[in-house]
Amino acid sequence: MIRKFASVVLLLILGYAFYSLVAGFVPDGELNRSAAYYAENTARETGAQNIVTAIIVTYRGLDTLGEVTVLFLTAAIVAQVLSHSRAPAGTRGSGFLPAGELLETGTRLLVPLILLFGVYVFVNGHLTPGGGFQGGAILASAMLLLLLADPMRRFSHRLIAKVESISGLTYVALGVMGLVLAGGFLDNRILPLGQFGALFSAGAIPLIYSLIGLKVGAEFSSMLESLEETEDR
Amino acid sequence: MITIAMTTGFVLILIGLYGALTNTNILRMIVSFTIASTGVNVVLVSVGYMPGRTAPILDDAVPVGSATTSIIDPIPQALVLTAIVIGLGVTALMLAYAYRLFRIRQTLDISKIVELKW
Amino acid sequence: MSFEWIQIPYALLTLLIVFVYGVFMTTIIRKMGARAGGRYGIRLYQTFVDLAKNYALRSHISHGIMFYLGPVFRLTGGVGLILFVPTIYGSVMHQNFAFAGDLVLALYFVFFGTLGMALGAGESGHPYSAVGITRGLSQMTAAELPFVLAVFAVSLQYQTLSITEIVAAQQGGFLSWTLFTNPIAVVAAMIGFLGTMMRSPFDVFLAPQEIPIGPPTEFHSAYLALMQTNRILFPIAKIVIYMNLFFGGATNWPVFFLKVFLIYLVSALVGVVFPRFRVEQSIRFFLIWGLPLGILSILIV
Amino acid sequence: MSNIPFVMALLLAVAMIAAALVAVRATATVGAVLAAGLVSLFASVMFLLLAAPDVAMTEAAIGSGLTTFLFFFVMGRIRREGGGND
Amino acid sequence: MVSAIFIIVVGLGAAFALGLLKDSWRNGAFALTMAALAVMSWISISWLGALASGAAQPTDILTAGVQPPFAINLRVGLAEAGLLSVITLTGLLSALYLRDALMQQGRRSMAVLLIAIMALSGIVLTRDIFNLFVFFELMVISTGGLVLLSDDERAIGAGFKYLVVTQVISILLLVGIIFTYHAQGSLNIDDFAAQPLAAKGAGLAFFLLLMALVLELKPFPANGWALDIYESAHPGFSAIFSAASGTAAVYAADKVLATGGAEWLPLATFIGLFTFLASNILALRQDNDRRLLGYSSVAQIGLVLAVIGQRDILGDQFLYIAGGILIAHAVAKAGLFWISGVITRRELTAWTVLRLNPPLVVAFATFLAMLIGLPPFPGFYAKWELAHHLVAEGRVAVLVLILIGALIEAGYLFRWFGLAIKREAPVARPKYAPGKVLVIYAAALLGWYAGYRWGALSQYDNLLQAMPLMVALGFLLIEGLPARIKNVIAIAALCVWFWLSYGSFDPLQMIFGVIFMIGGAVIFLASFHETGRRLGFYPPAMLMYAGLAMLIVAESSFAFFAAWEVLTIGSYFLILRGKKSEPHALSYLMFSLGGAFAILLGFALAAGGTAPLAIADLAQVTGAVAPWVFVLLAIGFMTKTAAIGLHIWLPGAHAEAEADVSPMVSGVLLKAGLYGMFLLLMTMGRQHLFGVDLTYVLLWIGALSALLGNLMAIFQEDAKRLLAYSSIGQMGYALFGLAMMNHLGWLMALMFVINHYVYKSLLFLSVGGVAKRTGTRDMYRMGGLIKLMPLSFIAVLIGIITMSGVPPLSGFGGRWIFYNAIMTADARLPMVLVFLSGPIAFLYLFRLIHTIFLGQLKDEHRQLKDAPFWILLPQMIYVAFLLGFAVLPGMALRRVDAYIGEHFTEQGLSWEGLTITSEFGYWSPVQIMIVIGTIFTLLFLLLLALNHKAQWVKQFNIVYAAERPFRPETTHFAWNFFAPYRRALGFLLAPLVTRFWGAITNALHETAEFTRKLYTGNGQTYAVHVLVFVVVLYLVAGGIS
Repeated sequence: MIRKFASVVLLLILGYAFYSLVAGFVPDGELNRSAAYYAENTARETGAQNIVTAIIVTYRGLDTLGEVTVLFLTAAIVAQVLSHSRAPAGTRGSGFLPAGELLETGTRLLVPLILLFGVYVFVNGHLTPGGGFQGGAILASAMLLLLLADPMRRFSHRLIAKVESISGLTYVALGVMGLVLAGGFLDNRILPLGQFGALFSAGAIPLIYSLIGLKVGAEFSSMLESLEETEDR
Repeated sequence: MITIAMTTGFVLILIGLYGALTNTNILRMIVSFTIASTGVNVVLVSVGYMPGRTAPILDDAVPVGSATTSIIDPIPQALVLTAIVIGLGVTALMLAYAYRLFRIRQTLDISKIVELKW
Repeated sequence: MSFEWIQIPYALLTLLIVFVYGVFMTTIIRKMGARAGGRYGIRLYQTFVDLAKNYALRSHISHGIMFYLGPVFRLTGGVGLILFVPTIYGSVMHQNFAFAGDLVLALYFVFFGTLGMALGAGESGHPYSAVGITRGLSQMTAAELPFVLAVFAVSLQYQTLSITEIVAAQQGGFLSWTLFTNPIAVVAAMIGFLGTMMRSPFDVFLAPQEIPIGPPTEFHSAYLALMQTNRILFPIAKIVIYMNLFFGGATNWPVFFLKVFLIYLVSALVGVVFPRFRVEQSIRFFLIWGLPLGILSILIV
Repeated sequence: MSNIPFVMALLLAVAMIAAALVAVRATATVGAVLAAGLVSLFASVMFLLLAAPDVAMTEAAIGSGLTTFLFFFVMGRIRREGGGND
Repeated sequence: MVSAIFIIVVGLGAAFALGLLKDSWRNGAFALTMAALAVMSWISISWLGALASGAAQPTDILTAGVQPPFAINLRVGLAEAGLLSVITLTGLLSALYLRDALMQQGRRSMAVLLIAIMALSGIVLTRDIFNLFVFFELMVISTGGLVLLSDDERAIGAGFKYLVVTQVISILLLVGIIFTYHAQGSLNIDDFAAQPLAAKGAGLAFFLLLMALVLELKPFPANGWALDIYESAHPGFSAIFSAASGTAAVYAADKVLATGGAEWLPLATFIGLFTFLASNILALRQDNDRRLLGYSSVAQIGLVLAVIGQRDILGDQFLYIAGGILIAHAVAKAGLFWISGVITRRELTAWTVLRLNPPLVVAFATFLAMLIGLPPFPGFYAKWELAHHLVAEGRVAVLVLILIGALIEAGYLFRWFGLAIKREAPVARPKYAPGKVLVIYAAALLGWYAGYRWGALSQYDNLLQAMPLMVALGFLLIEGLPARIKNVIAIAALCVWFWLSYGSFDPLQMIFGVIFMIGGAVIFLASFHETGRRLGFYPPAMLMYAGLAMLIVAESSFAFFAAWEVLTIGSYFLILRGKKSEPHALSYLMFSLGGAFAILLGFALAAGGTAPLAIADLAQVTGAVAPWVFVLLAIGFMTKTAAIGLHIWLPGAHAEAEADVSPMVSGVLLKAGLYGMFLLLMTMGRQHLFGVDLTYVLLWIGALSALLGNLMAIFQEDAKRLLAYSSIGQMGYALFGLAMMNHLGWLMALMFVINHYVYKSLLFLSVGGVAKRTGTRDMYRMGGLIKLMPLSFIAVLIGIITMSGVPPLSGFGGRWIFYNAIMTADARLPMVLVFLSGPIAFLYLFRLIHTIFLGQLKDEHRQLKDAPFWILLPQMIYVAFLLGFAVLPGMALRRVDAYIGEHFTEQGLSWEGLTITSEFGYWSPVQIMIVIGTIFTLLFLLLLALNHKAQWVKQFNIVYAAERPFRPETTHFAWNFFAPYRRALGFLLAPLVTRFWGAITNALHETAEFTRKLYTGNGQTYAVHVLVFVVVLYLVAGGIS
């Protein structure tokens, strides 16, 4: 009870601080200098239509590399945590959504479509909304569906791990290539920028985003799988 | 609009924190934290929003030349993307921990996990 | 001042005079004490007889080297004290070896005999010696305090540490004695004096005959003789210091005899009047009465 | 500026806060998780309104989708191992 | 030069590549991990080297080929390179250390470790605030993973609490970041500095940002989670968590703080100091080693934060100071955690097992010394510079708080060391994994190397190039030799050093030099009686002598202070060797360090911030600050001389030390304090504070020390304790003499310096020898030893005659000068106290000789022999010296007399022929000796003539006058020897001082006990603490807008 009261008081004061943030907030009338720079130069420098993508993959590529690493880490640790504590034998599957005939059939039909959609999302990341993360998540949802449909199903951890590692390594390697061939680490101009608006344009951005997509998909999958499966291998 | 979004974001943060501070069930704490981080994301995006402008995508509607005057700030969006993914990572990790804790202690009550103290 | 060989016979002469006078003094005081108690007292030459007897006795007993040397230390202390202090002011004959040191030497040399004695008695191994020693040392150190303070007050007063110069400063009528120029110091010193004279009421450690606890009990024959000799010399030596510091010193032997006698009498009188103190009582006595006076005397100089 | 987005935003805000309160105060954990997912879903709509389609997609896919499933998987494991109580 | 971004590339690449390996190829995976870490370390170190030597310039690393702030950029400067080296090396060594755990858990955990180190490097490198957040999250998550390496299941709970708290932190951080961004239009940290944030209404945003970063530093009280991790995580990881994570987080806070402008610095200072003090106090109550280390880590980081809070005044020295503290902390803490990993049990006493492996003890001591900032480690130089800067800018309060905290820290750390050294050790030597031990040694060596570098960087002489210190440390290398060979070398070293340096000494230095070096060598003669290897004796002993040697030649305040600390540490280790000396050594160290800090403060005040200050320039200190300088320095020196009030360490320390150590720490070491007092009074003279003449106060202190020291001595049953208390009294005399501020007073003090060295060494050696033979130091358990130990008896006899000042030995000379000196002094009351103490000294001295050597022999002692030859030899040398010095005091004192005459106008003594004359009296030692000798001989011959047939008779053959003792044991009257005195004066002995210091210690402990209840162990409560911390600071800062 005291804790609740104390929490309320604390949060009220914090809320006051937040309130003063909101109250003092004046929306920018025009883009600040960083944003303006991106608005003006993204197209020229990276050849990407989607400025957010350009920022994520190139200008703030280091963030994104870190982000991917976060997922990599989480996947590794979750696997680690759960491999420590295997569930008692015979109690497997989530037990939440009992798989039915319909689900299984639907799954067979849907999974290829979903995978394809995911790939589409990250390949077009530099042109349209969406990209590696969203695409990766979509890939993982295919995996999720498979898991739900057949909890007993085994996936190749090796495969997932390989996809994860190879895409990660390639990502890092591309970054280094930027350092060597172009202006700096993760510079996308190691490949020609191509024609603005085309699929194969914007230098290495589609490539990198695809790698991210694969990697994120693999990581999500491995995470889901670790949580779902009770035994490794 | 911005004010609504931002206020909502902050309220979500406060609600989330309140939940995290008062629910003793570990899973519930994690749930509360996801709410709080959703709130953070809302705040972040709303900071970047500028009334009357469009998304920062240079398609046919927004030619490169007029981008400066017609799109909103893309940076917060980029940041939020990162934040969301990281949030998921942390949530997954906490869930894994929660499960491990449960396996060891057979409880999800955080107030009972106090063997380390002082 | 420097040393000349002639001083040795002179010093021996002084010593002899003091010794003979001391014997008589001891006897007289004892006799007075007896009379005051309604007894007849000893004969005049009794002390001589006792001494001679003890010197003549032979002993085969020793408890070890310190036991053997204890009386020697003791008497060295007594004799040395006499010889380091000028006996008769202005007399070349009776200057003794005062040039070797000054008042400070006299103050500290007092401990020499005490230390040796205590060591000797300690080696005897008798527990009662140890008891006597601790009592004696405790009381003596407490009694020394007012004395030392008073002495220092005097040396501050005269701005010198040389006994001869202090005596010189008191010449010219008895009003220039310290007794009158600095009475508080004298009172303090006299309180200390009572304590160091090893007489009643401050003689519990000495083992007077009825309490068989104390160093002298352990010693016998020639050992005892040496100690008795010291008992005769030492009070005189102390009184000489008092006389020099507080009572104008003595310019010739008659004055010397008179003053020493009178000062000695003080302690005898007190001894007759007061019952014997326990040691912690006497420590408190010195600390409560002697010490503040001593401090006062130093402060007001 | 038209009023429609504004009203929508207001409605969304109310819905989100309500869902969040449910998530925090609900008695059943399952409900809480679902409510949290709902908050996320509403948020992604809000992001659309805020002209952030990328964020909206991500929030929908990751925030409300994957996260919710992660919760269910873990809760499932816990339930099976005897921690049925919420 | 390889770009620093490859630290990140290699770390990540290797982590990803690990996924390609088969899970069963663990050796390969481990090799890959190590290789990656090695490359990362190599890159960092090569940058550090290049930047430090000037071969490279600070470099910005661009990403995406775009200039900042539009793309993320990284920066390598000197600070970054240094911290990167710390981080990557910690990672490398910890990985080696964690080998077993990593191999067991497989490649995933190795990847996590790699990413952790990569993330920490990223935190250091990045100049982008959001990138910082990303790296922070990576750090958090990898921490969550590495916590799992622990065998301790509680670590899971700790990890979860950590995650809960970091969630709160990231919320604050993100909110802070976005609003900062909104105000700045940039995420680049360097842009912030260009435009102060508060001016743009972003104060609150910056506040939240700062709070989030500060919370990562685990500030008190929002740090329960960190402590739980420290306690339960694998020590190999805790090393990273403390050394590397702490370092990175501090740097992040510093980076951001640097942009915020000076108005944020007080906040950082406050948080830092509060954390430093509170955590150190809390650590007092810890008995779990890792949790204790955790508190210490938190405290140290708090200290660094406080230093960061001073960056506005530290200028160029900021890196040197903060870096010094940070690196010392990192190396030491990593090392300590690594050591804790080879120890199986968690209570502090379990560290006794280290004793079976002496090099580990050396490493342990090294780490502790680094933590506390003792010379010659970086923290020492940093502390020195920091003190001067703070004082220069008038931030004395900050400095005082820092010093108090450091003192408390030293308290619990060295208490721990004491436990480890003194408590009962297991018999069986445990098997240590060689890899782990190697890592620990590597850390220790790095620590020494860092010390060397910092010394080289300092504007002073490098302490690690100081000859005496090198020699002392050299003894560590020859510890394997037999004790006797080392002893020869030690004596030779002292003599050679004296021979090399005496030419430049002035008479004062000469006297102290002879006592320190030659005197030390003579005491070392006694050490020849020890056989075997005597591990752990020579290095500390020589360290102490090295400190003393450096002390007398010190010309600047820095050299003096360094020497002071060196001799303090050496003597502490030396004292600690005694059987039961654990608590006493600790209290010695506490008082000494407290004193040293007072000295530091004093010097800093005197220098006014412009170190170095020549000692001679103390004379130029004037104005309001001068008396305070005087007071501080005097307190510092008086802790060493154990003046009353600061004395409670001395009796135990001196009494419990070994037979040949007691004379070293008593006869020799105490003089260091007097030397300091000499210098102080010589340069600063009389100072007045609030109208009181401070030398007058000293006079009182000296007199009280003399009286009470002596009074306490007479009631001791323990012979060495008695001597120890007597030292207090003796030092009181010397202090009194000095404080008189006249020629003769100083001469007397010098006389005491010489005499006290000789007779106290002599007595401690004799008593030590006796105690060695009898197996007890209680006097009442001895008795009658004169026949069995005649030489010891003679030594004690001569010693006590000298000490009590009874003519004709040289002690009398001291008294004589004393009386002459006070003739001109105007302070009469304290003088009286000194008078009182004289006879009392006589009492305890008599007791010493009487109870040990006289009286009846105990049955169990009937077979004893005299003390060992080597213990007797120096005693006989002292006896010979005392006799010689008694006759010819002029041989030492004449030159000094003339030297002192340069400082005082009044006349000294005249030394004509064999007579010494002052304006008040005269003293002729030779004549006194002859007269007394003659009388004594004559009387002795007389007695011989009368009683020449006396033979030794057993004591029990005496006829008891009243009774015959029933049991011989009961007849030795020695217990409570001066009972009447106690009854009369006992009230003076109420242990007020002990109670006072005891009350302070208790209060601290109670505070700790009470406060640590804050840490309930509940993760939710910890989250509340975090919020409380933020909210309270928000309110304190007055609701920043």
